[in-house]
Amino acid sequence: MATVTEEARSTWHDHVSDAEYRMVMEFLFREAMLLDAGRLVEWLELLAPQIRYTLETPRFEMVQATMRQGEPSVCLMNEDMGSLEARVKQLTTPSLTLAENPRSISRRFVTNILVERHEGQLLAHSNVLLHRLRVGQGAPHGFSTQRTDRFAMIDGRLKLAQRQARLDEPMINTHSISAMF
Amino acid sequence: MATVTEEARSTWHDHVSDAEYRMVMEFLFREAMLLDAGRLVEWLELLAPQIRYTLETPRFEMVQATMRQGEPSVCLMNEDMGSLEARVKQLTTPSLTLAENPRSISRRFVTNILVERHEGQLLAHSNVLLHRLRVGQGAPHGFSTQRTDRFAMIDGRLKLAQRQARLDEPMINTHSISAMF
Amino acid sequence: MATVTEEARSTWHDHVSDAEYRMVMEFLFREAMLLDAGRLVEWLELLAPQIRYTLETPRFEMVQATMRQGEPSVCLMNEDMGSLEARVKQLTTPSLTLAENPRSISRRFVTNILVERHEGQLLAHSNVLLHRLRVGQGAPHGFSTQRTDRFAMIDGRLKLAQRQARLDEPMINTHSISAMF
Amino acid sequence: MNAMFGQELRNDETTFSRSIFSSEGVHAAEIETIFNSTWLYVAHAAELPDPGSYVVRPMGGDEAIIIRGKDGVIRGFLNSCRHRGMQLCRADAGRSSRLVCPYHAWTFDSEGKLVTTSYDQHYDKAWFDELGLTPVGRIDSYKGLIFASWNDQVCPLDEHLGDLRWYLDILFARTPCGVTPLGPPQRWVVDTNWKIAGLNFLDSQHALRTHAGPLDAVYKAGGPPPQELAKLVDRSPQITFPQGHGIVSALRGDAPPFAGWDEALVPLFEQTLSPAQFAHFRDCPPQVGTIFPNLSWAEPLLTVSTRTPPIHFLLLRLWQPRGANQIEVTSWYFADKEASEEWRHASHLVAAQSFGVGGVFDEDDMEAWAGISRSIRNPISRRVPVHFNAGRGMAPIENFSGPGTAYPSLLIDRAQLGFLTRWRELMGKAEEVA
Amino acid sequence: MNAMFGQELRNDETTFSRSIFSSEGVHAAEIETIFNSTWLYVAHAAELPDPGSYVVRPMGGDEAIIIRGKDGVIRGFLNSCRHRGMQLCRADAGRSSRLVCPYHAWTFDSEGKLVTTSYDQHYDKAWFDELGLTPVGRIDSYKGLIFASWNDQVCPLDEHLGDLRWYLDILFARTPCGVTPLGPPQRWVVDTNWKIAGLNFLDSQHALRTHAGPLDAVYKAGGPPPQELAKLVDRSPQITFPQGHGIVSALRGDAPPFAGWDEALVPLFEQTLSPAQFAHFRDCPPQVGTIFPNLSWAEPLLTVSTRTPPIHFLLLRLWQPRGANQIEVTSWYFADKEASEEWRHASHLVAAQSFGVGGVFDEDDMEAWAGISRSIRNPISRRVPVHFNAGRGMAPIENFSGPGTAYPSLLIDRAQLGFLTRWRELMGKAEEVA
Amino acid sequence: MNAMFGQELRNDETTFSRSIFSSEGVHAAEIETIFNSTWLYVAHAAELPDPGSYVVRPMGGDEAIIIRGKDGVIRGFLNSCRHRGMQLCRADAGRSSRLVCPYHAWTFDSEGKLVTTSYDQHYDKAWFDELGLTPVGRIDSYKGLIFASWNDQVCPLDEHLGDLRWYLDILFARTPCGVTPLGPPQRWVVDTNWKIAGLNFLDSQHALRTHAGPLDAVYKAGGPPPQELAKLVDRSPQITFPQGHGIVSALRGDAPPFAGWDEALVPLFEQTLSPAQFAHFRDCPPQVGTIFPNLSWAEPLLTVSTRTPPIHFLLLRLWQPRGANQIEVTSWYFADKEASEEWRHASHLVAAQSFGVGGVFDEDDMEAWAGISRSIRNPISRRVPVHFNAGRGMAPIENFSGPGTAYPSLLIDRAQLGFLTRWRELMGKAEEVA
Ligand code: FES
Ligand code: FES
Ligand code: FES
Ligand SMILES: [Fe+3]
Ligand SMILES: [Fe+3]
Ligand SMILES: [Fe+3]
Repeated sequence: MATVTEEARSTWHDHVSDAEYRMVMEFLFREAMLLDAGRLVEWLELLAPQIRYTLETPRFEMVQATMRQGEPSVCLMNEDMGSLEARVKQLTTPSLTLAENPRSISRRFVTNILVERHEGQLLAHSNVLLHRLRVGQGAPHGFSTQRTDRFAMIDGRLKLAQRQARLDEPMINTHSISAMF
Repeated sequence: MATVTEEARSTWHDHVSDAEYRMVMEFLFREAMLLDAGRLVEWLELLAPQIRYTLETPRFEMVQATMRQGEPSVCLMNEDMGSLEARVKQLTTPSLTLAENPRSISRRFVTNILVERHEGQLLAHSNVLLHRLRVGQGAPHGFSTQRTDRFAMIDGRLKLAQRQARLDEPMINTHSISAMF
Repeated sequence: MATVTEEARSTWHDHVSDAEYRMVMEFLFREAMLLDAGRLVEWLELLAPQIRYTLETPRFEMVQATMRQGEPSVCLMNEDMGSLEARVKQLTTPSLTLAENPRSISRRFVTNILVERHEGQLLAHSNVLLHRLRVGQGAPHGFSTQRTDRFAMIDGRLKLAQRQARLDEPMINTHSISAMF
Repeated sequence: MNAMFGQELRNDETTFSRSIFSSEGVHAAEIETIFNSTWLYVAHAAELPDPGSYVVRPMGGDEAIIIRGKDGVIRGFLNSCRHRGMQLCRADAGRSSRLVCPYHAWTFDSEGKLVTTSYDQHYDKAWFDELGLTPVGRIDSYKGLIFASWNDQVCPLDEHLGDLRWYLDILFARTPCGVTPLGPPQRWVVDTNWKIAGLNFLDSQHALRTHAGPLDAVYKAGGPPPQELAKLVDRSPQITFPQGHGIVSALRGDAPPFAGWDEALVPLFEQTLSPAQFAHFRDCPPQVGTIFPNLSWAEPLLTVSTRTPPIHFLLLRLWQPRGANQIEVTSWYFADKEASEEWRHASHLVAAQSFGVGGVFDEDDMEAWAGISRSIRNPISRRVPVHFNAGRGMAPIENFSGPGTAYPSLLIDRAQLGFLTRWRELMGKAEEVA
Repeated sequence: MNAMFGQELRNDETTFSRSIFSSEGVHAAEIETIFNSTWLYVAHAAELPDPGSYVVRPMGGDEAIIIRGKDGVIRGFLNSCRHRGMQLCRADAGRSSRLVCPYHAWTFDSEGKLVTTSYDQHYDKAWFDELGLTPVGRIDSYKGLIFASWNDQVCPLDEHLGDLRWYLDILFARTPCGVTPLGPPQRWVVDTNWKIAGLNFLDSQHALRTHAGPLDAVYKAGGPPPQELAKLVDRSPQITFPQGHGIVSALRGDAPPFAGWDEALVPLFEQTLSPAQFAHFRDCPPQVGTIFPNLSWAEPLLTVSTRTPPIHFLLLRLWQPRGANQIEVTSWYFADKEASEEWRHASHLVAAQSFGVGGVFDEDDMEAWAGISRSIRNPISRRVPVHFNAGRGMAPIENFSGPGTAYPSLLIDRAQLGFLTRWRELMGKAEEVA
Repeated sequence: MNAMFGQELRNDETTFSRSIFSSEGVHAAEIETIFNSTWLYVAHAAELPDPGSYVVRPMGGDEAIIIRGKDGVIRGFLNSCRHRGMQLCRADAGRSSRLVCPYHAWTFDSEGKLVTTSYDQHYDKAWFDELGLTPVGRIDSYKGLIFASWNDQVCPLDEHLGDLRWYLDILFARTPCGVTPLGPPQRWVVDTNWKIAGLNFLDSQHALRTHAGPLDAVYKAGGPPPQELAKLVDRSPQITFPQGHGIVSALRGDAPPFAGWDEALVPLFEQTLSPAQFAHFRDCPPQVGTIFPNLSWAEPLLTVSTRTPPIHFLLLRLWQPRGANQIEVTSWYFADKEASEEWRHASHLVAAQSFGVGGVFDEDDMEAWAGISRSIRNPISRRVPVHFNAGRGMAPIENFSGPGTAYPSLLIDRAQLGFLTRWRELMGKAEEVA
């Protein structure tokens, strides 16, 4: 978000063509479709080998001064390709997962997609509301998240090179995440 | 979703022009506006005469093998133009409906719109979060749904010819649906 | 919504170019980003000096006749630039706000953006789901809202001249709003 | 009966306290006295086709696994591991030759026997026999309908169903192969008391008013005009049974015999049912009813679209309490196995359109039930009694064509009273013990 | 008073147990002893303009329909059908000559009489008189403010309001036509105890601190500087009444007489009020107050924008309990019927901007109330008492210009103590009965 | 012990009633008898670096502010204003020289003394000494771990920790500077009983089954093959302490000494610990454990990615009850202050990937705990006992290399039994009082 400067804002859509916007938008929607359907092996193919995937959440902190400080954050996930592959193996192998067998019912509502170019790479901001119903839970859990994604073109295809996701939930009201945002 | 093949994905936006994408997107947003406003008679005009409208929900089933099976599904609605007209008459006539008089307050959040061409017809995938507050309920119910729509051009206007909606809720946590997705 | 006539609908995207649509969409997404981040002073800069900002909510009313009447509405907020500046000052000064210190965690999911031209001005309809977690509350509150915005071009930049927001919640299930939609 | 129930129940034989429909105290007593003591419907045999097929079903406040063993026998077990109590099956249904607990992998066979603890070296072999799955008290079935009870002293199932069986044959065993469910059940939640739902399936007064819209569509599609229907309803019989069960019977009126049925089935009906049952089915079928305590059925002749002629469908409903003011509904559609694929499909369409969580009939019923539950629990409101006095003093039909005690109108409250009288009887026993 | 309440209440005359603000047991007793026994505000007469106009309003733990009959008389009924208890009116308001139950269509006229059961052939005519809607115990009004009670033995309304009426005239009946609501009320939910809200409207200590931001804006728009305001508050009178009501009066200070009013109203005030009332209104108006048990008002002189001069608005608030730790707020804005359209509009704007679910004052108050309720219910926390000891021992003003017992500062706790002392008195009576 | 607990607890020394894990009545007694009576972990000293640094932490059913005073001393106070009970600090952490109540601005210094009421003119000066913040009963620390108790008669902390301290040194004070938290804690909610969580950290049976997936990844990344691991686990010692604490010790097996550690730390370990502690740490470290009542730790050697070699990380967990069937988890990662930045980062990565709300180990554990709690509370299910009988009769290891009573396998239930025996002892005392 730091890259969304005042300057960038006024000239935003000069930098990113309609075709590029649509390419990123469709990437994110197709990605959500794969994640919702539990097609995680296919999802891995959307990632660049150097993928860095982080999830954090803020913490409530009282401010005494007149200016607001940034909220300190708590690390929830910090993944590379190796750990994501291990997660995918666990989640897609019924005998290896208790949390996801029966598989949870998931729906990702992806909104507020803003695309910009930063140091030659496409960068996208988006919000995701993940509606996740786990077996045995009386009601679904709504994970509200904000993401900043950095993309790379590899062999002519768009790949996700970095995702910084922020969960809006200092006290997470469900017993585990067991999902990707 | 079965039509979203690996091939289709890479060439997706060659098939569907920006104008077509926007036409479908605006159709879905205007449709949502009519449904939210209870303008159901006008909504019927958006449908092709051969409309087939289905709603189903999955069921949790334990998987013992290493491969996931598709989730079996439960039929909730299966409608044609005749039954939809009957529903609209009931829902829009105050003296004939108890469930919808006073009318529920509805808001459809339509997201993740992906459009493709399939056998010459436009096909759209979308997610809808229907936030529905019924009188007497302390809190709104959030219906999380995924839809696959098939369109037809009739007399130069886009019409909905088929909707397959899936509700993400094996145990539906409200006493009736009384709404269209 | 009254301006969305049958005629307007069929010719909708003749009136508003893709560039205009994208400009409005990005305005709304950037606006949401500022509001979510608590950057309210910057948000004020997006408003035209003549800004009229209203928030209302409907009330359940039984209808006996065969035709539905419009739902009567309850005024919740009715603001001009002066009162919005006062609100921003209160909300951004830690020593002056109890409701927003610690600052609530907010995420606005902006969807269903429809843009039209009305009397020469751009008009946008959109839905916003504001997911707001206040300190001390066990669960976030979801504010479901529908907005109709009128824009003005001032010095070559798009500004918000009027916002009519409608909250879908006759009995508001949280102790105060302390937010902008 | 203790003082509290006395006040609630004894005002008058047709007057009841609202608290019996809303008090958590009354409900806790019901769990012991009714749900943990009598027979509860759990599944249809066709849901368990193979050895190892199982479904997980509510039984009172608990969950049971209903499973077909390797030996083909259907058994029921508490859905809770004997080690530390883990919920053994976390899904609605499945198929497995062994039930393996996901926590420490204690493994039970399909007859409930503990096969291994995974660490048998640390357990005394003598304990194994004691640590099998906890079985239900009794399990039995009638024409494919499987019932179970937590109470091993419960009366035989045949005694519990009694003369109702004559009508159950007409519904569930009228062809050589019987009925089969059309897919897995719908499940949903209603904020109401379980008795309000069961009583509603014995209540015809509301039907003409609450369902005026859909009944008008049925009329337009070729059904009876509303005025005629009202008259027919006022002279159709309702039937009550000492076990608390009740039936809403529907005189055929001017409709041709077996209208709305797959014609090919009619000879099968005649061949399978007794002549008296066949005649009754033809002229005055058991259209709607409730099996005490919490199972209801309906088999109406309906349509939703004015362009589609009315058709029959068979619906079965379980009203599972979650406390005094909420129920979990499980709702199955059935069809005769011999019905043609097209007829079955057409029946299923109208079934889902009219009765179910998305049905145009149910949506208004359930709004009413929830409205009652919202109102009657309040401190002033619960002091006011409720009334089941329509037709008080009306005499039963003499020499009725079927078993049970029949009354000559559907617009009175006798079947509902029969249900509540049985409830009062059982809750009274609770009092003598307490 | 039973042992439990004794421990909670009897520590000291200005010290109270936290449990009286958080225990569900205490709250259940309050419903009986206070909410089902005394007068409760239900509506303003202007909300019911026509025969058949009705509103549905909370009354303790129940809902009442307040309806103007064909005869023009306003009545109150339990919102629950006499047949099976269906919630009769499911909307907030409406207009109808008959109330038809949506379940089986029992039909009541606007005087509550049962007109038809829809199936009268099956009901004894003699029952009809007994089966009308359940009326409230008493209903009465004062200057357009309608109060009702479930208790038919309640004291007369005039006695309940007592000397407070002198001030209510100043607020609600100071012009020939009186006040009228500006649209339907706002409604929202706060997780707090109803007494915390009512007491807050008698508490001025918090105002200077919690509302420092908005008060600074008022100052910038031409209001008093914060230091001056603090001094004015410390010498303005608070008034208490034996029925538990209380008033925060505000000395005008340096402001010109009737600043922030539509000038055209002032002659009407003078003509309508008594000279003493008029003088009081001019110099020391009853700015904020609470009518026991759960109604509060405010009529401050405020602005939110620094560019808009301060203006008056009149706010009325109902604090309806939903258990010990939650309230449902109903909040109306009023204006004198004779006020100009522009003044009324300007008043309404500032009203919504400052006091209401979206108001810059309320948003901080309600965060405090919720914070108290989160904290005081906990097992260690509830052992610690709360204090209402500011100004203990201070003597009342002699020869005060209005009725009631007045104390010479707003920064003390005497009006709050008066409210709690009345509460203690009533809860004590409960004990004698029990 | 009262009749209810007797029935639940006295079946057999290794058999317990399910109700002790699910009954709200039992839990209410636990709050008094355990949580308001014994020592509770509240913070690590490194979380409070400066004068005025504070954190807000749960203590039983209440919240405490743990604050470092101007004098450097760490104190604990009830998080509730002494005036009207407002929640004083509404955030998780902060730093302030004074605590100002947001409602009426009563101001307390960092030692808890009331400094001003903002309106001191209306308060008796004599009251000030009595109206400071409510302090905890006792607060003390061991090697940076701060514990507090609401009970001012609680035994000394050293007595509560007892011989466990020998192992705590190995975990939290094995280098000159000790450990420091890696950022603020994760916090989340699990629908289970607090004892189920604490017991799980003494349970190794489940680990080999529930975590088969991640353990396979560890193997592929260079860890022990599953078969070897199972054997190692079956001969590794578990340790129990009379205060209810327990340890899961892990024999190193074939791994080189101090594999998965920052090598530069090893000499510091040797220099800081006693020779016996150092040898124990090297050969059989206290890998997992629970400190009675509700604190657990783990310091495993793990990896998630098959491409990254296993590494150590140190985890500390608080299981804070919210009633009988829900807990709030607070979870910190720690590292030795002297560890290199890179090692610390690598350790943190694997820590979050494996143990935490997003961890591949925890996600399956917590599903099991929630599954138990869903099942054991039901009316039939709660009649069935749970078993802790693995290894019943097995004798302790003689001459074990560290303090405490050690048993020669991790696949038995003795440490879990030790925890529950202590629980039974304390709840028994409650009974004698009652
Ligand atoms: S709980 Fe089932 S094996 Fe331990
Ligand atoms: S409940 Fe009102 S008419 Fe039956
Ligand atoms: S409640 Fe803290 S100052 Fe009044
Ligand atoms: Fe019905
Ligand atoms: Fe205030
Ligand atoms: Fe584990």
